[in-house]
Amino acid sequence: MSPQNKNESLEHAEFRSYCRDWLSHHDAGTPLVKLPQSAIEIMHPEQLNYLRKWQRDAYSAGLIGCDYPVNEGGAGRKGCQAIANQEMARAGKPFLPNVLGLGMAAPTLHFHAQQALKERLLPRLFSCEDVWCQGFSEPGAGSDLANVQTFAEPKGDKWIINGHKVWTSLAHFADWMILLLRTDKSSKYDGLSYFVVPIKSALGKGVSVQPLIKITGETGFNEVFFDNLEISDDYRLDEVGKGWKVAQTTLLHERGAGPMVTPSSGRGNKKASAVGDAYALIDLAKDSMRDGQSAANDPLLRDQIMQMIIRQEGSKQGARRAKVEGLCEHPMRLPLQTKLVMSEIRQDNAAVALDILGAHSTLSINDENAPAGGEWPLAYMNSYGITIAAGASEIQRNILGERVLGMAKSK
Amino acid sequence: MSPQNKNESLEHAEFRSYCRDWLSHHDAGTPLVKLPQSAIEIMHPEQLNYLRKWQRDAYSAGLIGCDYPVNEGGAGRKGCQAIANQEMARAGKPFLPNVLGLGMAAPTLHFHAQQALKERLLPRLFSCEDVWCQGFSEPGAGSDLANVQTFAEPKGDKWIINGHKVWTSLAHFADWMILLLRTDKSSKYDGLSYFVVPIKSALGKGVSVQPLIKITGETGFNEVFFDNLEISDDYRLDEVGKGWKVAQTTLLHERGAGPMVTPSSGRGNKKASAVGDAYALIDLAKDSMRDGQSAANDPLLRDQIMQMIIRQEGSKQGARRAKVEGLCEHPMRLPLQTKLVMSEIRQDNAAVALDILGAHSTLSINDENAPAGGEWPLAYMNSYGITIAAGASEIQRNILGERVLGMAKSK
Amino acid sequence: MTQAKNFAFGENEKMLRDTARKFLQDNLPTVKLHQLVASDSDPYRDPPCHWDKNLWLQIVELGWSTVIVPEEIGGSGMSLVALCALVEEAGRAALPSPFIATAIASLVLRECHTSPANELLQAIASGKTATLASTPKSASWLASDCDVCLADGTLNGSAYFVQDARKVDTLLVQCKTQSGLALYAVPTNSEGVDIIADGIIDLTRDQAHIHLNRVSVSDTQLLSEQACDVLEAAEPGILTLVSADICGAGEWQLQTTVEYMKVREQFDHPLGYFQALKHPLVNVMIMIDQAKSLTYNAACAVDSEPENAAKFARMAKASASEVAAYASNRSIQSHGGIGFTWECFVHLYSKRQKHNQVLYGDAKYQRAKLADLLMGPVYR
Amino acid sequence: MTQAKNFAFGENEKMLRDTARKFLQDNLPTVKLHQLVASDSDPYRDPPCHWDKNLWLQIVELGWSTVIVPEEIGGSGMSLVALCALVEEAGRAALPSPFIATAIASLVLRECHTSPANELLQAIASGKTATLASTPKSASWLASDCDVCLADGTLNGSAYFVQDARKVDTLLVQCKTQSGLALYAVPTNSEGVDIIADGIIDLTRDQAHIHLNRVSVSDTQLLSEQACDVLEAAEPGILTLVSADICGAGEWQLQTTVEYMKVREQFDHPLGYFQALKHPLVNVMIMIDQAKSLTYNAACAVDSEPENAAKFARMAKASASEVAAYASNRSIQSHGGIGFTWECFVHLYSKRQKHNQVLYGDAKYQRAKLADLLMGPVYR
Repeated sequence: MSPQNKNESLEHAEFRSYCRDWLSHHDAGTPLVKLPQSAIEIMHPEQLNYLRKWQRDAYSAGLIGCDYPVNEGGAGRKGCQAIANQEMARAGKPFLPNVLGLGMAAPTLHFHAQQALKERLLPRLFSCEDVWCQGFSEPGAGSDLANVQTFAEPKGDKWIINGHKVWTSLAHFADWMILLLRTDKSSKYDGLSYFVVPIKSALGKGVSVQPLIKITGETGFNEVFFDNLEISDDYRLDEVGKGWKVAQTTLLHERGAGPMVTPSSGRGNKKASAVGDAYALIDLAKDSMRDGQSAANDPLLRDQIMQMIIRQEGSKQGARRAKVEGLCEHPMRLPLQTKLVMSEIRQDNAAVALDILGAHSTLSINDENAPAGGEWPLAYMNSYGITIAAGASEIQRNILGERVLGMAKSK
Repeated sequence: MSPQNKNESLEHAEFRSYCRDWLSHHDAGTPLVKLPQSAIEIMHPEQLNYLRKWQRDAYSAGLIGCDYPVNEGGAGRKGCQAIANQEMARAGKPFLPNVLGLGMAAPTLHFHAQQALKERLLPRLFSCEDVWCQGFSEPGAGSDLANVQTFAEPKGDKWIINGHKVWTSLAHFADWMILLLRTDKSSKYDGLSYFVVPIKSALGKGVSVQPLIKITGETGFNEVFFDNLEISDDYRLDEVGKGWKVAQTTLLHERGAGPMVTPSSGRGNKKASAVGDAYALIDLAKDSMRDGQSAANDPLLRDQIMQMIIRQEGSKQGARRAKVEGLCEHPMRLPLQTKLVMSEIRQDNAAVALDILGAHSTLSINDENAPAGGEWPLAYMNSYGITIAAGASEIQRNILGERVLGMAKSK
Repeated sequence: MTQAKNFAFGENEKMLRDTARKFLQDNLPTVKLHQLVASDSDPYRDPPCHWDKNLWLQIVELGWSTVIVPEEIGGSGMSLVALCALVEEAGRAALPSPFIATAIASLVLRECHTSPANELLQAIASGKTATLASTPKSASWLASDCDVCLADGTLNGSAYFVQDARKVDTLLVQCKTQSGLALYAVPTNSEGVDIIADGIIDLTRDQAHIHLNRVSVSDTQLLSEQACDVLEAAEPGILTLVSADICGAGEWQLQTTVEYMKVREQFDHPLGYFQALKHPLVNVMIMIDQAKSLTYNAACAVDSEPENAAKFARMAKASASEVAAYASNRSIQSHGGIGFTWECFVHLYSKRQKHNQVLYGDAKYQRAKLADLLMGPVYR
Repeated sequence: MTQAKNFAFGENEKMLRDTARKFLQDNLPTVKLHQLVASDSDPYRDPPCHWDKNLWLQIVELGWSTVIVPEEIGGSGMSLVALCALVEEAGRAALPSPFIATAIASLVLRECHTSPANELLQAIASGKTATLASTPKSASWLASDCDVCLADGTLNGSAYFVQDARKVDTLLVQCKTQSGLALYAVPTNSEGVDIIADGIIDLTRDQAHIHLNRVSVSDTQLLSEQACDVLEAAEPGILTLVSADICGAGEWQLQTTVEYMKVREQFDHPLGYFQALKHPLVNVMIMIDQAKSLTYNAACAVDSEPENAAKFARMAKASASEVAAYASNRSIQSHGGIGFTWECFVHLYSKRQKHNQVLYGDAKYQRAKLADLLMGPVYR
């Protein structure tokens, strides 16, 4: 099979060949520690260091950030990130660790930051020299994100920050944070402003990070406390009071619906890769027994597996159709579904896997006899992270019902 | 098998024996016309006349209204209606036609009417000499029932009624109507009053009835228009402005959660009886083919049928448990579920039947080759009547979430 | 990696589709459709067959029948993707016509590769209509099952679940022969052909079972001697077209219900304010989008990835059949009391969808066949 | 018509249950449970076995172990309905203890009708604990399947999915013999018994697989020579008890989540205002009520309608397994970000429920077996 997609432009075809060639010669090496299922579950520095090297190499080779302008650390290409992503996944490379930087901070900086700030921060973000995290949610501002109370008070050309962010993945490793702050208490939406903050250098000097433990027992997300942290006004994006607008750029990209394609890679090892993929359920069924025979022979499980494969294929073909304007009723209709659909498919894939496993689904990752290393029950529990975070499924349905279908706002 | 239930009192056991004996000797005769699936689908006077005779006979024998006081036309018994109902159903007798009278008007009169009015109206209601209908819903007051706008203006000791009621089943046959009216436009809930109205005698004199056609093509419910209808204040139940309170009695009984047990009988013929019963799906599957073999061999259909049988049995056992205070967390928790659960089971039973029928589910009651006479597709369509009427399922879930679980009112 | 870019849905396909949409909006608004098919509400009526023949003649002039007929025999030689887009519009309008039956017949005919089949395709391109008559009484959708036999040059037996039989000129009758299964073209007005209308729920089409009693056929009517192969080859396209009809009808159900959510108020709010109504409609949208993406993918596969066509078509019809059930459920329930009346248009679409849902196999059937393809058959 | 009135749940049963509820509320509030079982969150920890032995001794004093043991051998001779109510409370408290495993062992023992079985029942009534060790590696729940063999007076082989194995004194080991299947009482500290803890998701119980290597047994340990019949007779009761545990835990999940819906505000309203959260919790309630009604019905049938016990117990466990899945889903999702943390108590119950969901067969399994009872087996 030629590496070229039908109808692909020459430039794209050449870039694809280049990626494939580089990937076939580059070896990410074997990690010395077990890797987690995704970047937001990174617990140990050894995991991060291994993945960071991989991201730096891929960036050096031009596979990351390639659609960004050259002076922002990119390669000034168009439509190439999607190709690089396909090839990195195809090559079975590990995932990229700086996901919040690549998926949220980078596009937000690109669209809203001063030129000097972009030039300073983006190359280090792409190379993973700086790890990024996101300071949006607060104890009282989850689904109701605009209720953010962490306050930035002006003081000359500085801001003094006080407050408390939660569920901040990767904060324990992060150098920088994107931060949604209240600068005016008299107006809910117009009282917000958006900053980037060098968090690691401020640890113990106005910033403290405390790990939270997930239901799986894994760490990976945190509470971040601000106690009179002073930052420069240079770190503000867009105007004071425009924070909600800037945050929309972040959220749109977080939901996979933004104009910049997020760099992404594979999942490294086969076992972890299978978790989350509906087609992997077929092999799981073939390896499992149910009521005295192969689970792959159980008509109910077959039906459930087909349901998942159909939903997953439907989502994949939806991404393809989203590019064909003539086959879309509304330009944001498919893009705004991405996060909701993907997160629910991932959860339901895991639930079907547990059905296939039957009594063996009681076995956890700390059991040496657990089928597939116990990764499926772990994936099931972790799936609530994605149906809750970044706008819970309930909020996503509000957004779709209101912005796409035009029904009345539910609040 | 003895007719006595374990632990049944002697009085109840004797009454059960009496019912069984009377029913075994009484013959309801063969209807000269095809009967509909339930009373609210009665379209033709011949259907009504046949059923009316059966109700009159059963009332004369003491099987209907037996828990009501003697001076209200009852037998002054306690807990006997449930026994009569069981025995009438067991004997496969036709259904009772005056359902809205028996299930809604009678308990409302019993709890809220002046003694004279009860004594005058209830015996004729039980015997089906008077057919009753319900005037609650309006075009602008469906789920939001308290938004009723049909207005009663006082004029001496009379009231002048103007307005428009809809979805009134049996209005085309009804002699009397229970009627929720607005008597004060300045207060939503406290501006309502409750009346009973001799509707048939007023036809053409302030009342007109226009049939509506259902999605099935059947008639049976109507629009009722009031144009300066004058009625006596004697027909008011409870005080002016207490209509919402009185209506709660009606609605509670409509949902099967009221203190008075509604008289009910069987369903007359086997075919119509099967429709709505989950156990009937087993025979339907045995009589149907799917993908070249008996549908009863299809594991997915078997699973669906079992789901329905389990839900139906769960509902039946719930009625049994509702009587055991020690096994209930909240006294209204099971009673208030009845309407929601029964209507959704009925709808889903029909949906599973259509799945079993496969391509044959395209055939309607006007096709002589339709399996089971096409009654299942008809039942499926009619099932929306019950998930929409009498408080749509969405409203029932609000009620349960608010009144039983105590969550905040959704409006 | 061999998938066509943009589902091969280019400017030509878009123009064809947009013209069709406008034509149907102008000529068959739902209020007119309701007058056409729902004037008699009596549930015990004789099975009606309401359609607008004049509208059909205009559709023929617009060239819909020619889309997948090769250019060399009088067609426009476009793709199944293009035809799919037209059928989606037919579904959106709940169009009563011989269009879809004839399109399905065309899919079968183009797999025959015989002179009689090409001649019939040519006739279809110039306005003739046809329908497939191959299903046995058991409603088995397997291409190998049929209840008609050929003996002594005559066809005897019956075909069931024949779509729009009273609107078409020609039946494509599958029959058992001594050497296998054959397919014959039989004019509906042939001696010995008895078309018995089914009483069906759907008001926007007709369905019949057909008895053939000593119907003489000649070699000029022999479309194929490999009927089983032909029908199996055509099946992915057939499933795709029914899926497209469902997607179009589903979109009408969604948009119509959403509009009602905006205008109907209860408790001082438009109904769409209430998440109990809003969120299920979002789910309907997601399901339609999934089915639509899979449908165009399947059409595209029939056109250019035949090795994947069966798999993708099963996915499309499985997904679409779920849409047919759920969009119908929500459209009625969300309309409340109004939705339960004959005068409200939603029942027209619900009934068409319930028919579509089971036609050529429901969701569970498609998934079982898909599992056989992806997992291998069940071994016991 | 032979059903017991009021599920035979009278004043005695109510008092027993109410006392149990209060005892557990006082002695094992959820905060204390969390300290007991969730102090070590490391997902790679060695399988722990946390329980409060002192609490268990108090439970023994309360007489829970004696409930279904006949009076003549030292029990209180109450009904399965009474035991069911206790297990429901154990589920509501997510109690880590050998109580349910021992109750299940009692159900098995009372079907044996042998002296060794009666002696062990008597010992249980005075505080001894036991668990069933009969499941093979494949996790087949059929009573006829096991991976242990008896030869030369010794047991060899393995038993899997043994519940609370590290908390009990005695194993009820099923084994193949030359003449069929037998059941032996094997003290956990016997020579040759190797209990290997499973790493499990559930923090409120332990599970193990057990290797038996030349474990000598004598006739005084022979509980039954008809193990298959015994286990089949006990199965309805076993399913009923697990269902009761699920109902109790489900009620905790419902009430805890509903309370959060009342106190947590977003968009200026308590979360319970939003139908997207409220209505699914109503569905949880309806499902719990269905499962609970079916569970007491099944318990009642075991007590007084043995001919219906298997049928009703399948219904109960099928219904309860759905509760286990859905109540867990909603309790986590409705709690939002908080619900995803280790410090929020909902994960304790979700994990117990996921274990309950599959134990002795999930909903689909129960429905398949129920269909065999109600429809006959599948003929091919």
